[in-house]
Amino acid sequence: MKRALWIIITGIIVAVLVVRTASGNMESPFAGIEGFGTWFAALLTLAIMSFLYDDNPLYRFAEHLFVGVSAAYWMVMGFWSTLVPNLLGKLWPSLTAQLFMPGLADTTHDPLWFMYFIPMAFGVLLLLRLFPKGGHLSRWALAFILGTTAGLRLIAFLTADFMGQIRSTLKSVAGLTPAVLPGGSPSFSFETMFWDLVAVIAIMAALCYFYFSKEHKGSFGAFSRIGIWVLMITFGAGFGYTVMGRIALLVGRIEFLLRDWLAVI
Amino acid sequence: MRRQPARSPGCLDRHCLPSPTGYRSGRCGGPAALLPLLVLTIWALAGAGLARAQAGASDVSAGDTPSDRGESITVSWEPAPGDRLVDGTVTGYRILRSRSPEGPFEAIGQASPGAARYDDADVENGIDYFYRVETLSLEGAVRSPVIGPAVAQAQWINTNQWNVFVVLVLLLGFNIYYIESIRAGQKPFIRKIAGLEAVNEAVGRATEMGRPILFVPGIQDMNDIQTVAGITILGHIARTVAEYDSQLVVPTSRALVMTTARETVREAYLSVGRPDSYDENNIYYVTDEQFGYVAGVNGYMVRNKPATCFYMGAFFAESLILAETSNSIGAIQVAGTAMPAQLPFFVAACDYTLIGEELFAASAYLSGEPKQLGSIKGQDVGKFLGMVSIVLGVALLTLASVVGWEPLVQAAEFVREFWSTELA
Amino acid sequence: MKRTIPLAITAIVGAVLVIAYFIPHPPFDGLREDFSIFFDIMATFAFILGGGNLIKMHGNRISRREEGWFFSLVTIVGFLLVLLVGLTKFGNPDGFRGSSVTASGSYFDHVYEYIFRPCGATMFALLAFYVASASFRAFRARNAEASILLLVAFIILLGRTFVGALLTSWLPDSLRFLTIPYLAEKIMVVLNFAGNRAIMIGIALGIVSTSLKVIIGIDRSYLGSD
Amino acid sequence: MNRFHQIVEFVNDLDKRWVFLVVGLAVVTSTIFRLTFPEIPTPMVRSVYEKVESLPEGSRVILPFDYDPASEPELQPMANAFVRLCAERNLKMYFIALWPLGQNMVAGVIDDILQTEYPHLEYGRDYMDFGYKSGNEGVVAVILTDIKKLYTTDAHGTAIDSIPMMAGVRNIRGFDLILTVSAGYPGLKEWIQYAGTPGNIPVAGGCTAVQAPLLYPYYPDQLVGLMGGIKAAAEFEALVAEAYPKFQEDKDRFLTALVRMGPQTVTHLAIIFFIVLGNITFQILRRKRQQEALKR
Repeated sequence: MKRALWIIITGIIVAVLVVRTASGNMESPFAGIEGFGTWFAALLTLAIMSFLYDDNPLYRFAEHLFVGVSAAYWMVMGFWSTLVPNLLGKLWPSLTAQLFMPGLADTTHDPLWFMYFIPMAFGVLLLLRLFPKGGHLSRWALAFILGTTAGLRLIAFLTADFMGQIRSTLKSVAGLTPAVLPGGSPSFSFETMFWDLVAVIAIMAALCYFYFSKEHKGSFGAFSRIGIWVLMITFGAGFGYTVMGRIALLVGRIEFLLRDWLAVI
Repeated sequence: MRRQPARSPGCLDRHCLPSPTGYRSGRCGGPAALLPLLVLTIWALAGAGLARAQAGASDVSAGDTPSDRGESITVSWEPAPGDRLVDGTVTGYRILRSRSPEGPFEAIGQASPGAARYDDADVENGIDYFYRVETLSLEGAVRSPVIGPAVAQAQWINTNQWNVFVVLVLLLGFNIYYIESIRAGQKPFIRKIAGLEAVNEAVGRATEMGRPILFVPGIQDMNDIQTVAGITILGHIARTVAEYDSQLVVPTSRALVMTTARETVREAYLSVGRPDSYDENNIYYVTDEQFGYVAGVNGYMVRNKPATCFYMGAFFAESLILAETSNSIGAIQVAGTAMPAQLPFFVAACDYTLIGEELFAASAYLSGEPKQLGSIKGQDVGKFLGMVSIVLGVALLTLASVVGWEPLVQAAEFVREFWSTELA
Repeated sequence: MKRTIPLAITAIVGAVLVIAYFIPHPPFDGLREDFSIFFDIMATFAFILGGGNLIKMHGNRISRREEGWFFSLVTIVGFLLVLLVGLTKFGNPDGFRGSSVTASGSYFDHVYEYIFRPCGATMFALLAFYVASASFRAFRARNAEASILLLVAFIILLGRTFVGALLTSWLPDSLRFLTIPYLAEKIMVVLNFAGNRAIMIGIALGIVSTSLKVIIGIDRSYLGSD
Repeated sequence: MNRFHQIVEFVNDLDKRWVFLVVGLAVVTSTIFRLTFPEIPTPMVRSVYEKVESLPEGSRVILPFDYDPASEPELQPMANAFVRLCAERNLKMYFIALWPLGQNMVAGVIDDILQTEYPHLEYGRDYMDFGYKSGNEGVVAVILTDIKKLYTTDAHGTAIDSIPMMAGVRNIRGFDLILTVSAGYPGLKEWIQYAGTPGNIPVAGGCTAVQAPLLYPYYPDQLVGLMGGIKAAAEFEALVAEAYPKFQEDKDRFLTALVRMGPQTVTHLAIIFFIVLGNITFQILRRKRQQEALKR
């Protein structure tokens, strides 16, 4: 029964598509690479959307195709945009220009070009794990990567996020807006003062929630409870605010199907 | 937002403009005391009319830009009298440069009205340069005398970043102090973290149900500390899983994460004496593409129905796709991420969420090494430092804006400058 | 010994990169940028491990005729074809050496346009459905915290539609602070900002501590065993 | 267990797929039928509209277009709506740009709107374009006192003195409104600081949704009204369409922001409906459970 229903629905859809295509209302899948591509893209779109109902062979096909294609896509991009210009181009510029990039104007070495043997050496070490005895050497590569990550992120987050965010919090909460003209007197607004004060208290409370080495009891516990509420407000607001952008994405896909493929709008 | 050309980023935009909404900075060479002076000048000139405004920039100087790799010379000047907010006549300053004092001078750049400084970043180290500043105004252009020679050179220490250095030393010092004190036998108190307690429970549940455990280490590479923290938590989960002898599956979005996760999990199985149960095929690479990865993980979830899903690491928009799919198969979900934008979705859709800093605390807590707890204590001291600064700074700034007493204003400004990190 | 060298590598690299932040003099001035590039290069090497693993895993499924082996075939064929087309710049308008691999009109570009992009965009668009189902399920007044989450999300959602303004438009101007648009704005600008700021400060401290542990060799689970 | 509670129970644990179906239908139908909704203008948007409406015919309005193609999707609808309303009201429009690419945006509205939809309006008599000048807020400060010191020609190279609508105009002090579309620095804030407040000229305008909060403090003292992002543009379009019904005929052309808000609004309402529904069933079931617990 269920199966018959599906067959009927599919049949109707196919019939409509055939009629619309035959009558020239929408592009034929055999009209060159663009026509075929649009049809293929539309069917992939529908296949992925069908996952909302349940897993099915169509989704499974789209998923496996997407995984294979995208893995290769990023590898190709990695080769052409990182390996060629940033490794081969630094170590052997003239050879790289000859082989891959005739556009490479400057075929001389950078002053510190030999540094690029470092990532190459570690890259090769990394691959040694493919051999039974090379496993522990590939850990040298991981050690290098972890050191790089730690060294870069430590400073980046210390300056931009820790110090930067504290710096942005440091504002007068007197509710005074400085005069526009030099010499004028500032204007006071209770509303501004109120909300500026709320902001500072909210930050302090939320920071207290993240305090780990003190038991959240008594007045400290009460304050950190306010911190939880601040976090909940933050999350509720973040959730609610993001919805609009997500719907816009869906509208984009629907418009693709209805306009570029079916040509009904 | 657009960055204005030919201005040193950060400094001029924020401080040196005679902005009506801000104080002038001490660091950029324009002490706060100049503001009243400027106001006075404007008052004085207002009556004098435009004839006086013919004068150009004064006190022009040029010298090596400090605390840099060289290849830059800073030209600074006192703005012309006609350079003011209301009824200003100055339209900008043109910087002229030559290799010899006699010229010829060529224009190398322009600064906006209100600017008092220009960084010439098109110079070579160790060569003499000479400068003139041409004040452009509605009344015509006025050139300053020749200034120079100025020579650019590289410095070994960036003194502009002294405050970053102080904060760094403080934070690292406290971290190491507490790590060492635990090594010496002290036991720190660490409050309950809800998501943490859930980890073992969730592993146990999967074992009871005889279904696999899915661990998603985020979609970022090993160059993100969140991934590192996630992998440390994976190590703990793998130890528990190995003890219970259940199945742990880790699909990764990056090859390096796969490699690191394999090392970590193998080590975990070894440490509980079950190296034979370890199967590296359960830790596999899917694809680097964000949504391709999600498609693959979603497929795994609906087909293999894991009883427990962990998400520990850096997540983007895929967070909710994963969480909703895994909810539909009835899995218990524990998430942990330091991506502020994705926390709302994990909090809404998962059973437990490690919020931001809790992820790092959890990774220290679950590592199984007591001395790692010292870093949690170190984090807390950092927070304390920040909170004290906020209270102190806000109080000072508020008082200063109400009272306007000069030493107070300067003290407040110092606190704010201390936390500023933009490279001058 | 097997652990000492990797620990030393991590410590030296990490410490040098931290110190390099304070040294503007060459060669330290560009070191942090250089090492970011080094990471990218090594990640590209790792692609060989990832791609090899992908082929091995799906190849096994095919050779063992496991359930769904046909789909594994789809993955492998897609993977190898795109790799071939991309690395050889097959069908590029200006040939192998002439143009960028993504030149429009190339086969690689077609793959992007007709497979990669629609699949990615549709996966992304599924979120529109999932935010709805998650809202339905999660925003319930179970306790104080959940009620706040619910209430705030509700106000913000309302504030994004005309209904929000409509509901409270009858309020006099003196009660403006109770209107939904006003509340929505203050929640976003004041409280959401404040909460995120606290979260970011905490995260930064967590990252500083974790990085330090990696550099001094306390956090080393990745190193495996001897 | 009566039938009512069975239904409540069913709705409470409603299969996600029903939710998906409702969302899908909402987006598809509102996209196909180009649904629009009566946006209720917020006070800040309404005061922008009312300010423009209140200007007598022939008033001088300066329209700084300080944005570029990157923010076009968000800002173009409101720029178009501003220009249409000014054209309908027969106001004299003076376009200017502080961003290099801003003058392309100006050229765009002149081509697409003024010359196409209002062919009776004449360049130089009803509207003109100063074009782009570098100098950021410096430009603003200068034209507050003397336009001709900076601009000897318009964007097309025509001498300022030979442009009819520049006759008798020395600076922008005498202008009736500054109506900006702004995506950052320099932009709305600079127009307030360097022209609006010192010159006592009313300033109104729009900016991206992200920036709006930074500009709120200027309202209402130094800023007549402020419009943030596409939602405010939709509200503005609703006001304009109400006063000039002819705009309702071709929604895709005249009411772009409203049309874009259509699927957004429907889906938001659907989500709100589900949240309310979920809480009602949740409370009913909770009460029932409490009662059962009492009985025991």
